[in-house]
Amino acid sequence: MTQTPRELPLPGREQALLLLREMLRIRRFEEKAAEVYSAQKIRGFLHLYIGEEAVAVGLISQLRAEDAIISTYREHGHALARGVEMGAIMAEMYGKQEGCSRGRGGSMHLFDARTRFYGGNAIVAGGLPLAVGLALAAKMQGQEAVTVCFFGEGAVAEGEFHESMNLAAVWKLPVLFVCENNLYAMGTALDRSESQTDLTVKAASYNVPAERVDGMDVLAVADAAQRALASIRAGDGPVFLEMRTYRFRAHSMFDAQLYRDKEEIERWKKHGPILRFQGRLREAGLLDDRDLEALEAEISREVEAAVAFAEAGTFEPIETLTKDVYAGEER
Amino acid sequence: MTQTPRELPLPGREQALLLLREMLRIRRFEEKAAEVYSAQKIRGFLHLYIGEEAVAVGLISQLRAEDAIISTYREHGHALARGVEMGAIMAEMYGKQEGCSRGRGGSMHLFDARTRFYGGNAIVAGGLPLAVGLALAAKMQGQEAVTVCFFGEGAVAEGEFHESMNLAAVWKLPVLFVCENNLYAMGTALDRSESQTDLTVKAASYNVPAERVDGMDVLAVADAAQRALASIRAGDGPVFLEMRTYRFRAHSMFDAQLYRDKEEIERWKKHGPILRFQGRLREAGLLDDRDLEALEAEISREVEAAVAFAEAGTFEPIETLTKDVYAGEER
Amino acid sequence: MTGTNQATTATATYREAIKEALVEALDRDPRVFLMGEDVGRYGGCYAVTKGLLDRYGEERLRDTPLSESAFVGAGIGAALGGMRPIVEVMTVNFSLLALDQIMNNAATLRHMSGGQFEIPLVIRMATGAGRQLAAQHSHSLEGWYAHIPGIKVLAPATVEDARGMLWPALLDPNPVLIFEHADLYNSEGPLPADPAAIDIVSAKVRRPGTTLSCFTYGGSLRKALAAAEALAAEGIDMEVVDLRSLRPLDMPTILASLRRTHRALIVDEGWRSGSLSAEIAARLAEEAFYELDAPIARVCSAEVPIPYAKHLEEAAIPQPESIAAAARGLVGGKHG
Amino acid sequence: MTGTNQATTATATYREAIKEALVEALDRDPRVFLMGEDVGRYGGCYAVTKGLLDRYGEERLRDTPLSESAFVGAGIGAALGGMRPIVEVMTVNFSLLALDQIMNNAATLRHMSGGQFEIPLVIRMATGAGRQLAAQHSHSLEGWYAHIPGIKVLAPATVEDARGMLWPALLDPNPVLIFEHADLYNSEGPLPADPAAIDIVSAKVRRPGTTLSCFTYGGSLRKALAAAEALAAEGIDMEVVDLRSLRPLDMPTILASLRRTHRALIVDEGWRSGSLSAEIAARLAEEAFYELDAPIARVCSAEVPIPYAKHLEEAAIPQPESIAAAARGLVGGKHG
Ligand SMILES: Cc1ncc(C[n+]2csc(CCOP(=O)(O)OP(=O)(O)O)c2C)c(N)n1
Ligand SMILES: Cc1ncc(C[n+]2csc(CCOP(=O)(O)OP(=O)(O)O)c2C)c(N)n1
Ligand SMILES: [Mg+2]
Ligand SMILES: [Mg+2]
Repeated sequence: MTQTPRELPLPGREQALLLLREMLRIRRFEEKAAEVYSAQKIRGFLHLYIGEEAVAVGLISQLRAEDAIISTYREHGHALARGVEMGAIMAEMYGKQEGCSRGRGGSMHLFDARTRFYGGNAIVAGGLPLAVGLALAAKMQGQEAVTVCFFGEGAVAEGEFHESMNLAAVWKLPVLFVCENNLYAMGTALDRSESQTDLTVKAASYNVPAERVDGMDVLAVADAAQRALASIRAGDGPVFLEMRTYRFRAHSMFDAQLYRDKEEIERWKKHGPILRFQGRLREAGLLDDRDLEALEAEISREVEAAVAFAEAGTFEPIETLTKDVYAGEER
Repeated sequence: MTQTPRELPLPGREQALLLLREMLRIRRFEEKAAEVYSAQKIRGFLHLYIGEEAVAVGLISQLRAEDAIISTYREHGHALARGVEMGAIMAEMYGKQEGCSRGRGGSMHLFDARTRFYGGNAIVAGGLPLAVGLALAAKMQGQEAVTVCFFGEGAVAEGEFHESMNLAAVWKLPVLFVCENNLYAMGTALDRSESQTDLTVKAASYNVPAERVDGMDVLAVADAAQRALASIRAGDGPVFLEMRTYRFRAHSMFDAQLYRDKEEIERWKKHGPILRFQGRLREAGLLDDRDLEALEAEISREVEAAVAFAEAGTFEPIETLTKDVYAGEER
Repeated sequence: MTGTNQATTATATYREAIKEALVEALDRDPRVFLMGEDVGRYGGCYAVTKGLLDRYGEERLRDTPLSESAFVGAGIGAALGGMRPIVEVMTVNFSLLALDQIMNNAATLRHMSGGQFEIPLVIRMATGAGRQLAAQHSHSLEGWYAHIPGIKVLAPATVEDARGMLWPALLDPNPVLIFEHADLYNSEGPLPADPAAIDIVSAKVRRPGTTLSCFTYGGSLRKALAAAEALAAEGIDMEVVDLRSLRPLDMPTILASLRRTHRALIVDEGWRSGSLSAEIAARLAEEAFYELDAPIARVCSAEVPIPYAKHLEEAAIPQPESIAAAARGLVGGKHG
Repeated sequence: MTGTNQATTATATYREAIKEALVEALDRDPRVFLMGEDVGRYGGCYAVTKGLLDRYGEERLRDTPLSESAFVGAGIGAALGGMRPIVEVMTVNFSLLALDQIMNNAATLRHMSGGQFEIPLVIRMATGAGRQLAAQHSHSLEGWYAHIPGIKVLAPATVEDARGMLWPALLDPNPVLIFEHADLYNSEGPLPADPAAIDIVSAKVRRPGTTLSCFTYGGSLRKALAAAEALAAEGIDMEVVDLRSLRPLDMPTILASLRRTHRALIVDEGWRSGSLSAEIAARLAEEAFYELDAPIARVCSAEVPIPYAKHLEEAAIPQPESIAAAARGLVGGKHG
């Protein structure tokens, strides 16, 4: 929370409400996911994005249809903001074949070819080389598409991060590296895993332009994203954005949170991205109680519909278990 | 060759001749190795260090017996400077059981427990994590030993380099990272493999103190090593030294050198570490033709003796092929 | 669960057993230390090491950055340097990032140097499916690791083995990989008050039988035993042999069992093709061909990245039912 | 050797054959490109790609930094993005650095996403011993890779296969790994002027025989054929089957051969335990048990990091003599 937030001018009402709406969709969706997880409808790991919504929403609001996304196991927010169907996401976590990965991937492995959402990777930093390759393909095919790659600050310690940054930079590829620095990798605080905690210095060591952004401010994120994307689309090679953010919830559903105190969490919550943005909109007279109620009601309907869709979904027959291990075979 | 060489004061005659002698030992040894390679007495890969002798000699002249060394497949120079027996090295390359690795390792895998020479690693950057571990062991056991890790500039692109630098820095371990920047990794020039060619910037991204050193000047190397080692021994954590150097020979014996022109090689040869140091010694009146002749004669005898030792060596019986796959078993 | 005074319990969980073993090792030898991701403050991703940081401090309970290759390699280096490191890799899938260090260094340095060095290193990792963690967290690669000469591979299947294998593994001068099946951490079993050292080279007959031999290990042992119970009711008396050490294999015990039953069923959670089950089958077909009264049978994982959905995950890996079915197929009309 | 007009030669080296195949692929499909360490300016570490940079330029012949994980992963990503990448990894030992990408991504993405993506990627690498490059450059891990569902594994053993397998591998919508035995690059063999496409699923009988079947592949094929010649003089008529595809295995061809000879010898340069030979033995013992007239025999590499010294290296890997000896042991008093 060291950034002194520049207060960026608000966009028009429609765009502002859109941003708010997207953040709220993520928040409410995940609250519901936690709820059904407790009811054991969802199993496996569930990593919530709550608190970090401004990053996904601000960033993805600036993308075009032809752009591609690579994400991590904490990707509900990215998937929703990108337009992956909420019902398909919920069904996925229910393990139903109507899920966006046919129920085979679960929470950590959402995929959606239609929106160029390439997952959902549960190997920390494992998605970065893929992003470099997607960008290489775009460049070689003369497309303007940018590949956006989300990863946590914990990933910066992995060799794959470094190899990928360098490769993208050497080949001047259209990759936007978005580091979601929420200060912890599971229970490990950044200063216990990195000798240099200023992550923009890492980017500099690859001559990759870098910026630190207040990831709790959706407008700041959108603004930085817009500039970064413009530079990438102009052919100037990759950009690195460090998003300072915070997860309000545990790492996953199995985390006793011994490594941080409640106070710290409460402090961050006061600057929560939704709270803060709502406040500004209210101040500016762009949002009132009735707007909010309407929004919440609409989202609540979408979330309920998603749950209903998931509940009504069916299980893939066991007979097709090995289908699609290989393309072009039933096996 | 961008450094403007500070001319450091010469050491006393004895020390100066010692440094010269060690560089010449490496040079003559390797010339002989190339010769017997052509005669097919040595097989496999043979990577010559010729041109880079000042790095090994200057650096290792500053080490103590308790310090440890990790090197690469281009390690004859390091092994010789460290005091691994010349005969045992030659015998190793002959594949004889009198070799320093019983003939099992060959040129790329020289080992010598007595001098704490931990090899000889043929995976680019593969030795760096080992160096971190050796240093960790020393630190945990309260020893003052430093682990010196040699690697080429090509290794900087590997993830293992980054993970190792960070780990050593986070834990403030006594590792001296010595990057032998000879400008090429096989046929790939540095600026084609790194988006940031100033390698000290990489070290800075780990908060590791770094220095660029004229690796063609044995005194500059020794001086930088001495300061770095003092800092490490004082408990201040790892140091990174970039040694600017050049290999005069091909990458290995199979290299057509399509990637660089003869002129460049000749230009560097003019500043060769031995030539240059000899010149200074002569100027200072510390060396004359007779001294040099005596030195060459002595080294020539050592090299011949090494060859004779290797020739006279014996082959490990095939029956013990699997001995030492596991400790404590004959299998 | 806060300390070591579990030694008096008559039963314990697999998790507790490993923790006790860690405590024993850390107490007995000052050269022992544990490093890995989130073993300290977080308490271990499977809560195995909870509380140990307070007890042993940051020097001996080292949280590492997310750098599998570097910290596994550092374990090798520390072992070379005279320590007795225990390195924890959270999940076998992540260990692929460290395979260069494991195969190119840990497994080769001793031989390649002509026997100059010892690498008394233990690497622990969770393996296997059953928790709906999907394809990047659920594979069973212990049998695959057992292909590599220069390392040893253990797979404790019981609470007692989880408790007793660590110390002898640390005494072993070679790199030893210990695979803990993730689905076992919560399992309970008897643990003697004064646990005996477990020998880490022998397989063990967990259930004697006469009709056929089932060779298995790790997470599949319980399933094989369950299948044996079901089969017993049908008059099929299945011997269940727990391999325990996957490299080296205890061939005398395996062959002795086959000589009693003349029928072999191998159960292995690895993907069928090229799994450890294949090696056992090959050795039987080489070394005990004339003892075999029937084709060898295998129950392995389907050749598929383990899926998330529960029914698919269950279908992908060995189950008591599929084991029993294979046993029935193997004995054919023979029994009863 | 400067270009592509090799198509008229009646014989070629394995190296030339691969180069021609690369040229064909690069010429036929603009989506094809090659990337790897030193494939461009240096001309390839085994001189396979010499001259191709001039012809295709830096866009399609990409020298990469030393970053195996990133450039293999980038190959996967580029395939996802619509290209047809050929990624070269210098030596199989180095590919361990990229195993995370190969197993956790290339092999899983399609299935895990419910079939949404194709990964038409080819990864080529040199494998095997015989050049005195010692333990970190000489292993044979192709059979080990064949354990992984989601990838295909090819091992061209002849000049013709080296020439003919690349294009069908590129047409395959799955990741295909091609292992080139380093000791074969200089070998010569016939190459038809207009090389036919090689089907990449079938094993091939390279030498028909009646006494026993030898199943082998890659660098061991020549040795098996040499052994067969020596054995023929003794009246032992060994059939030699070249597996060619290690995953999937062509079981019909393998079983048909066994049904003719009733004796199986498997030759595999991988370390014996858990090598591909084990899987073949296991399948024979499962699927063709009653066809076997004798125990299965294997000739594999010794379980040792491959040593540098020539005599030790030779002793560590299969040789015509050890193959012939195993064949003799297998037929016992049967023949002649
Ligand atoms: C290679 C690898 N190592 C370890 C893990 C286990 N793990 C899952 S998430 C996580 C923390 C990652 O932290 P960060 O990158 O900061 O992302 P965040 O969870 O904070 O969003 C760890 C260690 C993993 N999934 N992959
Ligand atoms: C991981 C790995 N990748 C590739 C190689 C093949 N290789 C051997 S040496 C070398 C070049 C290394 O260059 P550099 O690090 O600069 O050291 P130099 O040879 O110049 O001393 C390469 C690519 C290898 N040995 N290991
Ligand atoms: Mg984080
Ligand atoms: Mg170099």
